Amino acid sequence: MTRFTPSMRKGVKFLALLTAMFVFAACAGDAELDTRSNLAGPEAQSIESFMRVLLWITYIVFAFVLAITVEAWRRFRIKGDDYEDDEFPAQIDHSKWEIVWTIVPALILVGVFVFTLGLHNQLNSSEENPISLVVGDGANVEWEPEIVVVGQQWWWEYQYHFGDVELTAQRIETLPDADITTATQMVIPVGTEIELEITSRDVIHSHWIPSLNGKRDAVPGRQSAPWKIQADEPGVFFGQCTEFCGLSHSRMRMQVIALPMAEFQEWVTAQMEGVELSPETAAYVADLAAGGTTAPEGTEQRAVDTFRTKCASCHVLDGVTNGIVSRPEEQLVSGAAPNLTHFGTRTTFAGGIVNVWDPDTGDFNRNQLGQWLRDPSSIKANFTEPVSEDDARLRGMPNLGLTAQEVDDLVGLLEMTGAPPTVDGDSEFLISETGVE
Amino acid sequence: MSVTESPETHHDHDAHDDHPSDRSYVMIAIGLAILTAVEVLLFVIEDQIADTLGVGSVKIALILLMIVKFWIVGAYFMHLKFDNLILTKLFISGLVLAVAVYFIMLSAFEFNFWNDGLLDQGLPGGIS
Amino acid sequence: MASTTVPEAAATVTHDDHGHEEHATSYGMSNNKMAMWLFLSSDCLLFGALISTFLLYRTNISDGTPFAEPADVFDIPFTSLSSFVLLMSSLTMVLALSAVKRDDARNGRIWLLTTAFLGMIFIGGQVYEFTIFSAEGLQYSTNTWTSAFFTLTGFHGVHVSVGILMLLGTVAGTRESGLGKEKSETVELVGLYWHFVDIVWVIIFTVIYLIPIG
Amino acid sequence: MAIVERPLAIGAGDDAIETNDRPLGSVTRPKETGSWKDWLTTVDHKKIGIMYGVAAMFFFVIGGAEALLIRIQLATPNGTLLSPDVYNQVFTMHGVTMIFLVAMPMGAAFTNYLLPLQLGARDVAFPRLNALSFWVFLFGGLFLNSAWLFGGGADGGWFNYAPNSSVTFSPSHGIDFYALGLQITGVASLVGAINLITTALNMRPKGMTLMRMPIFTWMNLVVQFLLLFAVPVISIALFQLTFDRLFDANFFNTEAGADPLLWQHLFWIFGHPEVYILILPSFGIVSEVIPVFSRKPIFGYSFMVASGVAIGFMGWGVWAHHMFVSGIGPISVAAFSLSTMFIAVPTGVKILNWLATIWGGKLRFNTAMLFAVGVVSMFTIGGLSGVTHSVAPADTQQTDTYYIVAHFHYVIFGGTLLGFFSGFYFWWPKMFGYKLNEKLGKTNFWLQIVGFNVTFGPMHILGLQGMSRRIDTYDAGFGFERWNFVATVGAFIIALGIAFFFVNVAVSRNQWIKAGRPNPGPDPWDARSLEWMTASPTPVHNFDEEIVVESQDEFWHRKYGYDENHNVVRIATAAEVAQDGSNTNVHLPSPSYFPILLALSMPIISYGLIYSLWLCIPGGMLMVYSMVGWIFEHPDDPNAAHDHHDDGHDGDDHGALPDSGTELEAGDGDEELVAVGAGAVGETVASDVVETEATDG
Ligand code: HEA
Ligand code: HEA
Ligand code: CUA
Ligand SMILES: [Cu+2]
Repeated sequence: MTRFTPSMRKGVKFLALLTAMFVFAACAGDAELDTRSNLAGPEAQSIESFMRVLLWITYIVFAFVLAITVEAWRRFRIKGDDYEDDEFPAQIDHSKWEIVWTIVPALILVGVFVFTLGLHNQLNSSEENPISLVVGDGANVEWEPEIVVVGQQWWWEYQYHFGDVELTAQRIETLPDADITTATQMVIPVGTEIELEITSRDVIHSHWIPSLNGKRDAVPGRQSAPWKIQADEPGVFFGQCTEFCGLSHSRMRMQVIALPMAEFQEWVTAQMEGVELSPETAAYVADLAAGGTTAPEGTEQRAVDTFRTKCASCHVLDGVTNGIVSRPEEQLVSGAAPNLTHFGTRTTFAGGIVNVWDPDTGDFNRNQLGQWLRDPSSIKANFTEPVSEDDARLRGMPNLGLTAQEVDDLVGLLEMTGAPPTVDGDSEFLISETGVE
Repeated sequence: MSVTESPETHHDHDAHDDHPSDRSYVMIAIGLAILTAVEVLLFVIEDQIADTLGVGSVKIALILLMIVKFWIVGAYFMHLKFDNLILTKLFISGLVLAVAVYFIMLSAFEFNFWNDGLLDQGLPGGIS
Repeated sequence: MASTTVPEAAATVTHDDHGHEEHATSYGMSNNKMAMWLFLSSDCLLFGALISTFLLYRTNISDGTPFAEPADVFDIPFTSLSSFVLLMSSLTMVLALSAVKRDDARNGRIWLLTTAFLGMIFIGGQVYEFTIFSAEGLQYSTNTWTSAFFTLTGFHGVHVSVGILMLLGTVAGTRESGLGKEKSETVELVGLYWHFVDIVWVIIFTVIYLIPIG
Repeated sequence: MAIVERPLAIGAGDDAIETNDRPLGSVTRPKETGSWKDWLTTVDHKKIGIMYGVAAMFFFVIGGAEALLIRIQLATPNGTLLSPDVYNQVFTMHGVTMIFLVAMPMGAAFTNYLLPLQLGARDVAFPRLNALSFWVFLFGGLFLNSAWLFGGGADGGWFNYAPNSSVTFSPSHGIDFYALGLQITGVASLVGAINLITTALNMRPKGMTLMRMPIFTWMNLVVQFLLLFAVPVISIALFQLTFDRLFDANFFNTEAGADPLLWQHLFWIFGHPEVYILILPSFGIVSEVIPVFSRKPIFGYSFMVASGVAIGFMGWGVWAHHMFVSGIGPISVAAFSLSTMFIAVPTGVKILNWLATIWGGKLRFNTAMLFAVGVVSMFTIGGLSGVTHSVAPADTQQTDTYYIVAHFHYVIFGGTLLGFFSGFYFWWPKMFGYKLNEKLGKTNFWLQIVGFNVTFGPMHILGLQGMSRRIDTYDAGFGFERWNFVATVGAFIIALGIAFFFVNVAVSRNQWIKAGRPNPGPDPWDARSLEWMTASPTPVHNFDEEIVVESQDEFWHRKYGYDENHNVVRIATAAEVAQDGSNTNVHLPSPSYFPILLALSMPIISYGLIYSLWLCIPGGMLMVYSMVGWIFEHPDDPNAAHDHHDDGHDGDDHGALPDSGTELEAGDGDEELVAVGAGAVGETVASDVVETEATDG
């Protein structure tokens, strides 16, 4: 035995261990983003079943290569450092073998490719499956489920257009106002194939809900080639932006909430309305919208006033910002800020990293929301500086220098904007934990 | 570059005497000038031809003329025709690679070589 | 013809005690020449990228300009003329080489200078075209079309200018040592570069200027 | 006609050569090699190769330190070592440094040193251009890294997708440094490619046909072709980026209707050939090491060559596999998926041919061999995960996760870097005159390979668990903690392993000096190719006399023959066959100051472009000065040790040779070429100025 043999042994054992590690890799997690377990969509499931085959092919090929190496080491290594002059192994005749190992891998790959094509077609085809919804004032529409997904630094916007809009032919800037606009959270009906029109307002992002399907980039100036998702069971599915998009790329998350049809209908109905304010405040808003200058009375009106003066230049809150045209494009590079009308119906905010509702208590998460309003960068990295000397636009939510009172008022106002969606009355089930800290 | 080439093979060693004379260079240049004139002419009467034969024919003609000019300059002025074949191979490999790669790239943009570029047809993003 | 007369089977690195090296290589041509061709073939990918970028953006001209399509912008007769000038400079270039190979330094110089002069006319034409364009509102940063167009033609212009410098440099650099036929390889290499720049223009002229869109 | 002072002919002047009975080794005799200036002006391909290696190692430590920062940050959830902004710079600079300033130049180091030797040539075709390549690379790399001192490195990721790379989204100068720095190193690669292709094609000695060239040389010839054609593509992309950022062009300005995918296509048209640029030198090394330590010729030489060429060729048709989810159409996706998959076939041929070489051999598992065999299995893991990416639908789940990070570290670290380490241990005696210590070497190997698997193995799992790449933190809730911690531990094991390499170099050198500098002999491993047929360390002039090659593995065939039963028998010892390096009458190319000066002008101009165009003036003047000086400097110092014509030139045998203009031996010819070569270089850098002046005005 030469002196390095023990370490060789160790190495071999180690490599065997390594192989085992890969084989059992799949068992490792039950994490929300796992691409291989807890899959709820047919696309993700087909990918996973193919992946399983692929991984087995790779295990076998690697095992083969490793086995030959180890066996060669076992059989043919020599002791000592120098050769005897007569030790000259002959070369094996090669042409025959070379043909074998050109053709065999090629055949394996042909097989792989055939299945790849099948799966590829499955992922890239779409079927017509209009569902009928009651929208607005009791009007019934046939909705071909299609959602516009817009990425921007560093949050996702989802637009639902129930009317007759040709989504694919327009840039995001020229699309008409959506019927429903949400941020960070896409709500879909269970068991229905949803077509996604994915694009971006600034840089490239990538939309990815691993439990439902693979990802698709959101490219500014482009509408993605069609992509789709489908959830076969109700639930909350996590996602993460996966194309590097700058400072807070890691904090750009999203969720898909799949609801049974009835609940989805309820959600749609609720989303089509503005926020419910007390009649006095509503009147106060109407007065302001008409150009009045009444001073606010009470917390709610004070909050409305604050929102209209401090927030409304970027954010929309239907029922509060009436009469104000928000112009985020003048202040933000991305040209968009989340629509806050139904903030309360969401499970997360700040790009999907903070819970709106405390997962333990089910209460409105006043602390972190307050913290966010006081100093957004303390929760999510932002550029706090304007773009340049001659371009004053910002990226991300600025620190507005709100007073403690204003923050409290605003938190109260946002709490009024709704309760999280429920499945069979069980909202807790839909409040999944997320977020830093 | 061919694998079989041995260093000792020097192809066209005796071909040197076939180098064109100054006179033939001038003739070649005149030919090139004529081809250029034809190109411009094609451009001028493009509309007429397009009406009868379609725009595609103008394009094909122009591209063919371009290739011919390219080839003439390369073969005669740049001596490829008379030099060692390896030079032609080296140059052609770059040329062909460039054409192939960029052709594929533009195709992936759904760039339509026979019609417009894509950007005026609405949003990019599609099937190819 | 000396430049390529290389004995068969001569090898590169003979260092016999008394020997003068064989000036011969595996392919019987000078390293310089092969290197030049390699450079040119690599340049194909350089210009290819620029041309494809232009093709990609070629209809995108209306943004920020009064033009609907490129055909409205170009002055074909003018450009044809400068293309013609550049093409003819290739002729003068081969004539220069041929003169140098005949050991006719005087004519060699004249043709080299003529070539440089024709190149300068071409560059002058390009500068003129750029001025006109920018006066008409087609600035470098106006839209994607202008960026792509100016960059492509600008790169070509830089190539031509470098060629002109090389031509003038050859003439200047041989004032003392003479432009004998032993310099023919230098002239040949400069010529290769020059012709390449010319054929790139052949492509640009057709693809960018002449081929109709639609 | 020199208008500039002729550089000192240190080490290559009459005295230096003729008073030494043993010509200089490359670095081993500092007393005799003269001063450090020698290194600044050298045009010797061996010194240049060594400098490439040292520089690459230097950048490797920087890139490795950045990797360790990444790993510390990610060791636990919500890491706070680096702010998001700094993290983005760190991983970007880690990627850029490792790819462009470590893996590529390390390949260049081996190629520079070995390619002429393996051919039996005296130097590369254009020694001064060779020096230029190195200095341009070095200054480019330093320039790129100097961004840290000027407000932070690039922060767009190594592939730096538009439009995130525009001024709006990355207002610091980091990306300007990225664009100009890579432009500069690109010049180095392009010049090097032209030089080395010419060398390999045109400078082969008698009998060295293409199909007798060693596989290492072959693979690097392919690499140089890949560089030749890939560099211009990224050059244009970088120019477009630079013009966008500095001069308001609109190539990637989506508001003006630009298509961001243009950058992706151009980047990956370069980028994929690039990954084969990274791996093929290592494949070449493995193909040299394995036969020597198996005591068998390589299995299927011609198939190995052909598969290398095939990989290089196919590498051009697969780039869009990096864009499967970018929204290119489904037909493109399917086509690129297909082409990508089939690259596994020629690569598999290589792997299996290596295994077949080992099989039935007499295997000596010393460190070089261990690393080489390590490549075979570790690269296979990476290659196989590559095949799972090539299945486009599956890739939609994998892309931009740690599964990809695992893939490319397996191929790059497990393929490229392990290969380089194999090469270090193998060629060290040839380069420096002493062997590296085997015991330390084996420790080095095992730490490295264990650490490597502990680091990157878990990343497969993390990726499939859904961990995105390029994230500066992750939450505790996602289940990423355990494997991230393991990976971090692994990274430190790698660092320890690499530290052992440095220790090994120091220790072995000391032992060797203490032992009175015994010479390992020309052929310490009983090797096969021509570089072993001359003294160790390689004499300045490489070979005493021209080698006439009669077969593949020429050196081996001079040592061994066959008896009547077709058994191998030794017919000569290495010492008998090898040249002792004692020839003092060899013509050497003369050193020159101009390569380093010309190279120096490039970062100056680049700083000028970023900070103040005024700085471009001295930069440009330096460039012009050194180009002019270069052209008028006689490539051969007349004082250098060589006889020209005057003693015993037997012209008759050789036919009428022209006096000049066709002097083709090394060191002779780059005069005219540089008029163009340097012109092209100048063009690349200067044209941004000229360009915008022409167009802006
Ligand atoms: C040294 C560099 C190197 C090498 C050699 C390779 C080799 C390969 N790579 Fe890799 N790759 C990278 C470096 C490299 N790659 C890098 C740096 C990235 C990421 C860039 C970034 O995003 O930052 C990347 C990313 C990358 C992607 C994009 C992933 C994504 O972003 O979504 C893909 C997709 O197809 C891919 C595929 C392949 C394939 C198929 C090979 C093949 O060449 C592998 C072939 C080898 C084998 C298959 C093993 C041996 C074969 C056998 C033993 C025969 C039997 C085999 C079978 C029958 C299967 N690579
Ligand atoms: C040649 C290529 C190469 C090499 C060798 C490496 C080596 C390593 N890489 Fe790297 N890596 C890339 C190329 C490479 N990488 C690329 C291209 C990216 C993508 C970037 C992007 O997304 O844009 C990347 C990204 C990348 C990431 C993902 C970052 C992210 O997406 O957020 C990680 C994470 O762990 C990582 C880790 C490592 C580690 C631990 C090593 C280790 O192997 C390093 C080991 C080396 C050392 C440790 C140095 C040894 C030094 C000493 C022993 C001296 C001691 C000195 C000090 C400690 C100061 N790399
Ligand atoms: Cu958005 Cu990453
Ligand atoms: Cu690739």
